[in-house]
Amino acid sequence: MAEFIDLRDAIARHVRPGMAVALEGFTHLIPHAAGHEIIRQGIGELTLIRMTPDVIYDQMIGMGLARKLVFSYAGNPGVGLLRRLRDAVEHNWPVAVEIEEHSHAAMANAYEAGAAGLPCAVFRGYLGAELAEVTPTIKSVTCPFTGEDLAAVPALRPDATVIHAQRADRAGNVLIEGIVGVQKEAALAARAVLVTVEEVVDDLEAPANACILPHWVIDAISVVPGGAHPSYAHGYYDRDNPAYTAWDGIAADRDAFRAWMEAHVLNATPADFAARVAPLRTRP
Amino acid sequence: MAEFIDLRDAIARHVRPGMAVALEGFTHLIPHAAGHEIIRQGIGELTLIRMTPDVIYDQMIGMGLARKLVFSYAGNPGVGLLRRLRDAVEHNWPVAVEIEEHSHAAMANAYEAGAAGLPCAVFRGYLGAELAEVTPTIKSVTCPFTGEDLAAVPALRPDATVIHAQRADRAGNVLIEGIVGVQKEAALAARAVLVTVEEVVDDLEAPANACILPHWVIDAISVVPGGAHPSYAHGYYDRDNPAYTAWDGIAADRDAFRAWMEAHVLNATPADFAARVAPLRTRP
Amino acid sequence: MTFSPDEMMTIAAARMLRSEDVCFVGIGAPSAACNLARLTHAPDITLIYESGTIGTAPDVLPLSIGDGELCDTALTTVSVPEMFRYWLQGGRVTIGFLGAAQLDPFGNINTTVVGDYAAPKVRLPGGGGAPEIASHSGEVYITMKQSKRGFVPKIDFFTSFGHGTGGDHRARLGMTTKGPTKLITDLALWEPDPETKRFTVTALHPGVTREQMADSVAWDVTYAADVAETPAPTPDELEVLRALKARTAAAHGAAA
Amino acid sequence: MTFSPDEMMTIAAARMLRSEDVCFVGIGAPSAACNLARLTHAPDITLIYESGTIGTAPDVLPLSIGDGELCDTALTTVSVPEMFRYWLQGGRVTIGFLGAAQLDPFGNINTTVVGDYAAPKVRLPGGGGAPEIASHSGEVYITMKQSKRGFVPKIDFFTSFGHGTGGDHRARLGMTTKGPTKLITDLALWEPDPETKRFTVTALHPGVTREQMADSVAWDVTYAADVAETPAPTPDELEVLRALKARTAAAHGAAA
Repeated sequence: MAEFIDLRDAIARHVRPGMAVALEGFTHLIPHAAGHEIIRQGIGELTLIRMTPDVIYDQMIGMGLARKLVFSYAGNPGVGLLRRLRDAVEHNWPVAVEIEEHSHAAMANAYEAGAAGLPCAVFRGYLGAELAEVTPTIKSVTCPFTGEDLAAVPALRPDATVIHAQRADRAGNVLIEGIVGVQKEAALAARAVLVTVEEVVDDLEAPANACILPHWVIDAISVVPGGAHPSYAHGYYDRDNPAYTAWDGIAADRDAFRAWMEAHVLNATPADFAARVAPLRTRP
Repeated sequence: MAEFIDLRDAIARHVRPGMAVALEGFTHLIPHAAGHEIIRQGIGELTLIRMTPDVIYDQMIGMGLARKLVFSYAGNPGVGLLRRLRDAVEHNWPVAVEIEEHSHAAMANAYEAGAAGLPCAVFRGYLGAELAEVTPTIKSVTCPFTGEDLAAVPALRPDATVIHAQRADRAGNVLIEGIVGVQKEAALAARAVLVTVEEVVDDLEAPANACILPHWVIDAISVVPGGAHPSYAHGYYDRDNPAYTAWDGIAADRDAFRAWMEAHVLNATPADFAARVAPLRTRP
Repeated sequence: MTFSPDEMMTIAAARMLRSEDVCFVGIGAPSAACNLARLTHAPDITLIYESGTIGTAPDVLPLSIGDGELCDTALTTVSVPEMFRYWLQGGRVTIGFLGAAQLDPFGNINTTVVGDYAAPKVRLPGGGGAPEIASHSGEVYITMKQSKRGFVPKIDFFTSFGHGTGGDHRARLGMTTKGPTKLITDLALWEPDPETKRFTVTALHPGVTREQMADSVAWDVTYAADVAETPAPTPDELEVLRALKARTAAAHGAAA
Repeated sequence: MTFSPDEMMTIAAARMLRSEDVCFVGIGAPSAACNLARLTHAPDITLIYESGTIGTAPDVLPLSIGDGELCDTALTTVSVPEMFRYWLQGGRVTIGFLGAAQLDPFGNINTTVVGDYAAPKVRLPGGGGAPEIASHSGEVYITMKQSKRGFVPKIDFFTSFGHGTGGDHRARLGMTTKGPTKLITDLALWEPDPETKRFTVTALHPGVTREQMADSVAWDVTYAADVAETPAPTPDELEVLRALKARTAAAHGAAA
């Protein structure tokens, strides 16, 4: 049952050291505010799951919170590589990070299987792809009708999934609109579901077939306007492209990175996000 | 590429004797007009696929067009049994019908696998259910990670799928709203896709995440207002509940059935559907 | 207030449900009970129909599992594949509410055929969602009227699995869900014996005799140590149920 | 009109596309080419981005594969699992348009690591959608700038499979799709040899010499029997491309 609590309490209650955690959002609706809260609380030894570990995971990895990363594409979208992730993988700084790497198709299917309560996902994939040789969780099953070998990967079942969404109603039902990514699947696959939202409304005003998470699959909802920044919330504010570009320079240097995190994360609060998106708002 | 043609030509061009055909629609948006056109053209020896063969398949089976039926629930919704189907199965009248019976979960997964280009669907199902013993296409695969036996059924790949939808735009993109059932999957699983629509509009006025079939997955679109009657088209007209109830009496008797079919199908046209839904319209 | 056995059945079934439940609703008797619960003591219950409608709150009883009003009043409507994958198989349904054509004392259900599968005497509609509702729902409630034709020692076909031959049969097939835990009829309330899993009468509806029970069930009726009397319908329960039925009849016209 | 090699590459790549194509668009060079095609000779082309946007028509080039404008201008936006299952794996994509960090002469692509996978010299982003784009799209077009670092005889990691070691290697792995059929660079057009499947130059861009080719590719460059000259960009092509780039720069501010 969805409980409306502030972000600090939501993270403290549901995200623990050593957990497997998915912060999802496919370019759109990335839960940056929740990621920052995890960083502030120093919750470490995490297995971080995410199709596209971008700036938010670069920050968490750079702060040494990740023991393992499960992913399919690690880049700063539209900019280039992730420099903190590279430093961890190439030089074990600040700590070594174990890698479990998949393709997008595999990760999407694995979340889907998790949501569907299955132990594994079956799909046609990895044909001739070398990941199948370096990732031990890629196996195969044989179609009992055609004899075709199909790829199989274990279902993803995060201990906690954290997402950002446009809005909740007062009962705690949550609406996601636009590029919905893999958030519904990641949420339904998880043992605990935390959602940050732009606002709480009386009526979701959702079309009949909208992507909605009912309140009874959600554990905690925290209202954090701007909580996706520098990602965006469709219908609320635009993507902060300069912030993504600037990250490349910040993350290039260990000291610059630490200083930036000190100023903008460790000594900041969820309430700061609203000001960050103020100039990007598309609706008041 | 979607071609706008009249229903007679659409059926003549894409539905041939001996084909495996799915007319889908889950209570809502059942393509009755298209089914009637198949009956008028006397296209027989069909393998009829449908999760819920109700009145429309009772009519096609009663007219002797079906060689085989693939299904998961055969009933007149809200009324009871299907008397023409029973007569075919119990007394081979007018012809014997072979049966391949599944559960809803299996059929839904099998369409999904067809849409996804897979040879089979894998799910957790049929536990302790006797269908697994009488339906030869129910097999199993073993999860390579947990060792669990999971059910497997062949993907459904109809030669043609026929659906009814609310509207198309002028490029031939089709919108389905409300109870969307399994139509998107049934369409994407098929070799040919035929759609009847209530109307053609300049702009679909669809929300961002609407259920839309792009014009390039559709073969033929025919405009048939009221084409779902006695089923309904959400936003256009209501379900004709008395017609469903009346069907029980009509189908109870072979002669009454033939006479009704003569009057309302064989000597009727797609244009007659508009008048049938006139009193049920919820928007003009 | 007087009441019919049918009304008692619906009201007794409704009382089993709680606001916290996520209920996968079969059409007919289950649908009336679930909506009555929602309109009385369980206003926040989540009702799911296999047509994809989640959190629906119809003002009148639907005639089919896919009536337009189910969608109009739902929180959201998903595709049928999603319904069966994420919501039922995903383990999110607390109560699967089923009816039956034939029922055996272990809660196994037949809605497929009377007679032999290959050459049936009566071809029934088939299982639909029931095989997986029975295995994936947290618990299964069954509601149907008692009759010797329906309550049989041995069903003709295992459409959906209850407790099989009893005991730990479900667990031996790998099922982790509870299976049938309540059977609500027009005459009584039944629950599986904790050991054998055979249905046992735990309460008789007001005025029902053991003789009536024996005459309406084709298996040997066993009784719990303490057999209660089902509390009679309250005026409020009856009033809400009758208003619901009246609205339904008015809405569906000749069909209701 | 003068033009840069980059402009020639984008325009040459755009010319490969038709209005009938359903194109799965990689970000960067492929995205520019696909949108240029849409804005010039292929107005009805269907562009799909892996974020779930189908039939998108952005006015400016997206910075990421999930920019809001892709959704705003799309026919519809589906979930990422659906995108990979129904649309890519379902075989509905005619052209998968990819870039690469390392490319070998058989169209095999590496975007995973430079060096050893377990202890990489440079950790690249990884495959993302590419492994399945490469196997499930009807054909694969590749576009990237020539360089000795990028065009290598042997890639460090097989992120996505092109023609493997050549010949019928794809078919032997069970793939029924064509694999890489076009390679469009800043200097030339390449196509796989019909037999060996090794990339062969079929056209040089205006003014490009064979010496330049040898200096910019770390494998032995082979030429088709008839090597054409790529027609220079038309004023219209250049104008549309430059306007698109200008709109993009204005929209993305400091980021563009």
